[in-house]
Amino acid sequence: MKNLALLATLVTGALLLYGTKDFPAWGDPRDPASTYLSPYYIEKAIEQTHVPNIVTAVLGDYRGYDTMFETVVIYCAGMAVLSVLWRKKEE
Amino acid sequence: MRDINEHTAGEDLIIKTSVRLMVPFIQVFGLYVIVHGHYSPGGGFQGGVILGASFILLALAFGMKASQEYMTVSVNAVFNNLGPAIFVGVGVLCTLFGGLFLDYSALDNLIPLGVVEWRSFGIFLVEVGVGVAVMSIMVLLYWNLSSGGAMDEGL
Amino acid sequence: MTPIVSIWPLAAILVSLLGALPIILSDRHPNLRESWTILIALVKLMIVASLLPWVLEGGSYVFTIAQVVPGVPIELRVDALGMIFALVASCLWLFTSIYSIGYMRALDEHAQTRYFASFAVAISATIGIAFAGNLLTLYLFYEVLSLSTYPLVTHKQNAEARTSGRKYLTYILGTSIGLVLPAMLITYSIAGTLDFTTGGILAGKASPEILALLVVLFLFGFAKAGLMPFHGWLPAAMVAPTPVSSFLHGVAVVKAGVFAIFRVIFHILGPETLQSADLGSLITYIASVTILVASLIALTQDSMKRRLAYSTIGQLAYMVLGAGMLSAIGMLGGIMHLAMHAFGKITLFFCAGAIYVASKKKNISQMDGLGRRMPITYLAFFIGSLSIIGMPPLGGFISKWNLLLGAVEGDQLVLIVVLLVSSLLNAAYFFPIVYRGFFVPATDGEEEGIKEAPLFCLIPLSVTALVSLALFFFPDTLLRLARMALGS
Amino acid sequence: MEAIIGEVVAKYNYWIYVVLMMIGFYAMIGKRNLVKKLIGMNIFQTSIILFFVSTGVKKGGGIPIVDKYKALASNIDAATIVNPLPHVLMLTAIVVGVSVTGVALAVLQRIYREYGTLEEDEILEKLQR
Amino acid sequence: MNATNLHLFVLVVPLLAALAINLLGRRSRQWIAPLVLGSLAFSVFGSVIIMARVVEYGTLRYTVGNWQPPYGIELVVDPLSALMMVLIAVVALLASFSSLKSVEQELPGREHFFFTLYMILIVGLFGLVLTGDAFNLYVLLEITSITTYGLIAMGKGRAALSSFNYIIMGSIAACFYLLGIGYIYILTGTLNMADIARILPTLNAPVATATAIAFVLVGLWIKMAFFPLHSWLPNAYSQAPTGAGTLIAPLMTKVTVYLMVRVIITMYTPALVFTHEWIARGVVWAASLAIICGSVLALGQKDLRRMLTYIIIAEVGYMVGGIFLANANGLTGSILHIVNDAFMTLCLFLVVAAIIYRQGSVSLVSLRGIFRRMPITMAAFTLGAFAMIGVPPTCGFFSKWYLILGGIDGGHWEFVVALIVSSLINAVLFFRIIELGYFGSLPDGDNQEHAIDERREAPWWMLSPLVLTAVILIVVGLSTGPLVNNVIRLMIPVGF
Repeated sequence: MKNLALLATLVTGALLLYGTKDFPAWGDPRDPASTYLSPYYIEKAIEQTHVPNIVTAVLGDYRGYDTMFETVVIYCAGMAVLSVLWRKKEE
Repeated sequence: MRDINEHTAGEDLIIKTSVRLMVPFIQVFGLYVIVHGHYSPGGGFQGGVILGASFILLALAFGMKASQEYMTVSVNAVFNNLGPAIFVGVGVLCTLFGGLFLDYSALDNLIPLGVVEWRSFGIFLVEVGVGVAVMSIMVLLYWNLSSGGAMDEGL
Repeated sequence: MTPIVSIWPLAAILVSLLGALPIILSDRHPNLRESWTILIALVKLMIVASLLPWVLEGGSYVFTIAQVVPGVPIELRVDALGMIFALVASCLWLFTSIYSIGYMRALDEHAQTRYFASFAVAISATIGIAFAGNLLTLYLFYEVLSLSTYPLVTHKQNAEARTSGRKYLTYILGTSIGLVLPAMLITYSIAGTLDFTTGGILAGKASPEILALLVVLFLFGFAKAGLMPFHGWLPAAMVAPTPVSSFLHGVAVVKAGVFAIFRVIFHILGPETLQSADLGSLITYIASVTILVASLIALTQDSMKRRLAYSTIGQLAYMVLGAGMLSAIGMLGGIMHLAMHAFGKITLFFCAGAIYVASKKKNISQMDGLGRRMPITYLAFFIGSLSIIGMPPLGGFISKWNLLLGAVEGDQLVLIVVLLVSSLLNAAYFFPIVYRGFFVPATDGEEEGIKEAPLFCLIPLSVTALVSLALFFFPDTLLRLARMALGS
Repeated sequence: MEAIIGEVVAKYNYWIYVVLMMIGFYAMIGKRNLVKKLIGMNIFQTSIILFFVSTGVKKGGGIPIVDKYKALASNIDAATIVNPLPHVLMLTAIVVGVSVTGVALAVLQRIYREYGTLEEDEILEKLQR
Repeated sequence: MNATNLHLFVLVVPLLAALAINLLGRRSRQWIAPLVLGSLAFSVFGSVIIMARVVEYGTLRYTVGNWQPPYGIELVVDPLSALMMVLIAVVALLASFSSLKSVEQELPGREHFFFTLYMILIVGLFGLVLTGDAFNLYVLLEITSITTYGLIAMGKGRAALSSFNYIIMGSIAACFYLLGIGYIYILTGTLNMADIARILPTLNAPVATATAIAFVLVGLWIKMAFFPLHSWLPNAYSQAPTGAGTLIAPLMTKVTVYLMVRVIITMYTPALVFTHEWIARGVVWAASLAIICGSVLALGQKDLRRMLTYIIIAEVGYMVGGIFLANANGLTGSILHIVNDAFMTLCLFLVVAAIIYRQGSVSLVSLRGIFRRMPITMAAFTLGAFAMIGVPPTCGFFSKWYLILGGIDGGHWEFVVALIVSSLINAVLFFRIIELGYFGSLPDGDNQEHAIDERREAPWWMLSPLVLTAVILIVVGLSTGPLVNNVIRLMIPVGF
């Protein structure tokens, strides 16, 4: 069991590392992640939303739909905990 | 009941006093983090968590009952639902005023402030919603987990 | 001639399917319930008969129920071959319903409502098989028939019924899912269609090996035809009430299997295709083995119904044999035998049931001298057995004669021998019954109470006996239909 | 050899997160104590958060908060500011992680109420009986 | 409210209803039923309209917050997702009728919690089929997971333990998915599915792409309990409260399969996924194993509900295998089977709910003579059983038809054999139960003491959706042709 788990872990880790082979070097300003979408946010966010904190702008507006469900997630967590731990009120 | 509280809760004078001193500042700070999220690191979650933490601190120091005098269970329940409701409600409001879902600029038809200003303000509104939800849920989680669902004394 | 689009074929199916509802609803009132049954049977017969003239003129009706798979709708088509089966089935259902009223009441069986309702569903499935326009539709109704007969087979609901019900489903469902379904899909993926078309849909598309595989899958897949080694369910199913055995396991179900095999050989694989791949002999040999073995086993059976069951297995193999000859005359014989045997065998089963109702006797060894007590029944039995054996002046003669001609024409000596020997065997397992009935005196005076079965039983069996007599003198319509079915 | 070393050095962030991930993953599937499984889950999620945030990094990039009026006057050079999108995503991921942990803790309390232990083996043998 | 937002309202109305249920349900449970049924009825109505419009005008694209994709989050309603919306809405509505009754019996005092989670689960499912954004999909996946954890853990006895195992497996699944998305993001810099599909083929990064695909697929496989990763499902589904089972069992695995279709077709193009023929072949083999093992394990079960959960595992094998046959018939079969299997499972689980409501247990022994006690329920059960076996004209037959055809086209005979064998095993499984219920306790039977043979049919709240579902089974079966031609065919990519 333990060995199996260890094997699975090692395989997963090896796969993930092998997968990084094709990645650009870390922090390279020319990698797709920082050249495709983010410039738009950085340049346009402020004039489009007047929110200097770009993270807040993206969080609240561009990806507001995500944030909404994020709120729902934590709401679910609360309700789930309530319903799981619920017990008849004795006394 | 009370005496159990006295014994379970930290009856140490230092803890009680320091908590009593700190809580107001913590709460003000939490509000600041929510409101100032546009201009500095922060926003609904961060502020909500800080606010929640203040109540948890009360519960730790004075016992759960005491904290429930500051925020009663029913108020907490209302807050739980209020948070998401604000967020979704803003989204629905946008559609009602002819925009797409969560398109705050549409609210300009409600109160003309200027499209971009409304975007900024809409973000603020939803952040408040998030803050309320996170705060109340954090408190709720603490109450339940620490008391095994009984929601009375606990730690 | 272009086929006419008409809803009547569907109506012929639905009348008994929906008819099951009033039967169930009139659970509390037996008379009402049975009058419903008779009424539905009459209506169905009338509808089917009303379709006959146009078919006799060489026309056909089509009706598409639903588009399901590209190129293969759920479609009904009434042509000559289907017409024969539908006529026989719906006509005999009328007699059977009358008979079962007498039988079920005489033995006051339980759950008669369920009995009549599932009977109605079964018959509509049978008509559906007869009128199916392509293999998928046929398969659909074939499955419905298998499932709707389960409650009938297990009617008694005792341990014996349960085991034979299991056997029944294992054979029928197992083969249809395990053998027919893949065969059908292979055919579809080769031909792109499953419509029944004269000359088959696989001409020049499949290699002989594939064809041989398909033949085997289909022959054994349609296990209702009872080809050995997939015959075991039929004797087991004899625990059912006699009307069920007589109609379903003398006519509808088993003939459905044979009919499906006909459809496949004539309209899917195609005689010429099989001829060119030289697979006819494969079919005929499988059939001949079944014929001989079944007849031999029948000789050893003492229980009346089991003996009839094994004789049925043998006779079914005759029809497959005829189809397997792949010559016009042989196939004609096969089709004719489907009708002739139906009338003959149902008569025999009716008689067996009548004897059971009158004397509670199941085994042949106990039936000494009964013929004197119930002469009509025994006369009918005699006629029926003659027809099965294939003696003039009875319907069975015509079909067997054609089969023999087919064998001679194809100068296949083996088949000629098989046919003659098995006819002798038929005689050998039928005549003793009649002989015991009339000439062996009853052992002791315990026969006193016994008299003829109630009229409800007596009338149908005498009628069917007369019909199989009449079919010898007026077989024209059937012959004509059969010839048209073969497209000659 | 140099190539490999260069590769590793250029992407050591990935190595760190993978090691963390493996620790968490092993704890999740290998440990028999339910709480340890839960802790492993948290480590796993943290490693993923690290991974994402590290993808946002740009050499010489500043924080994604800028002076509003300067920005409106003259638009900003994207290369001087780190990629904000991963941060946004990870805010969501963090909340999700917290929620799952909360539910899991509640379920653990139920289990403890039920069996009086959190060792998987003991629970299983209780179930055998 | 103009119709452009209608598909979002299909999702938002149940969400608001969930909040309302939580608030008002505390006061009195009178509020719960109208809120649940009303909002779900609205969803059915709305999704049907959406379906009609999509079939008429083609795919409908919508950007939340009016930001052009890929900058904003895009919602895509193509024929497939419209179909799934209708499916989810209908199944949820039917299931909720029976859930309302069984929850009232099983979880008194907790109904408002239960139905809050219940509605949000439905919301999450709607969101999953709507979204066109890879990360949004992750968030929604977690919503459905968390609600499911909660719902399952509300059950009695072992439920908590099963739920915890599910939490661990579910989190692993979600994390794997997130890792895959992260790799994709590093490579392409975008999260919008259509955008990813556009950029990915232009890259020259085979290894990273393969890793990303692998992790996303494995994550989804864990969530759908694909064969070697199925261990969590039977306990979780069979110990959940009955009311939860009727919703979760039909929808969760099916929607996850839909996600896999979506990811393979829309996000990574099939060309990328099926580059290595041996991988596809391996997956089909695994699927065949899944089918066989699922069916065989089902044979060993003593309890109807556990038996059904193993059948679900086998059915997952059907769908995954059909997709990885990588030909048109197989894909058609899988998508068709998503719909059919949802209804079949719903039918059978509604039966389970009805029986449990009346006699508290569905262990095979307790089903003796059930036909006499609950004839209508068992009639519906028989129909559902026929659909599972694949008897025409019930819908189960036709999806099996396409799947086997796909197997023949692709030359995957192991898959064909597996399908046929599993049909046979299903026949055995279900006729074993039908026999028990039909013959009752025979004279040779062991237990004489249970002689409760008077009719005690379930209340109509549970009976009417059951009968309706049974009818749907046949209606869907007969309308296979239109379904395939008007909806599913449009989803088959040109490469096939």
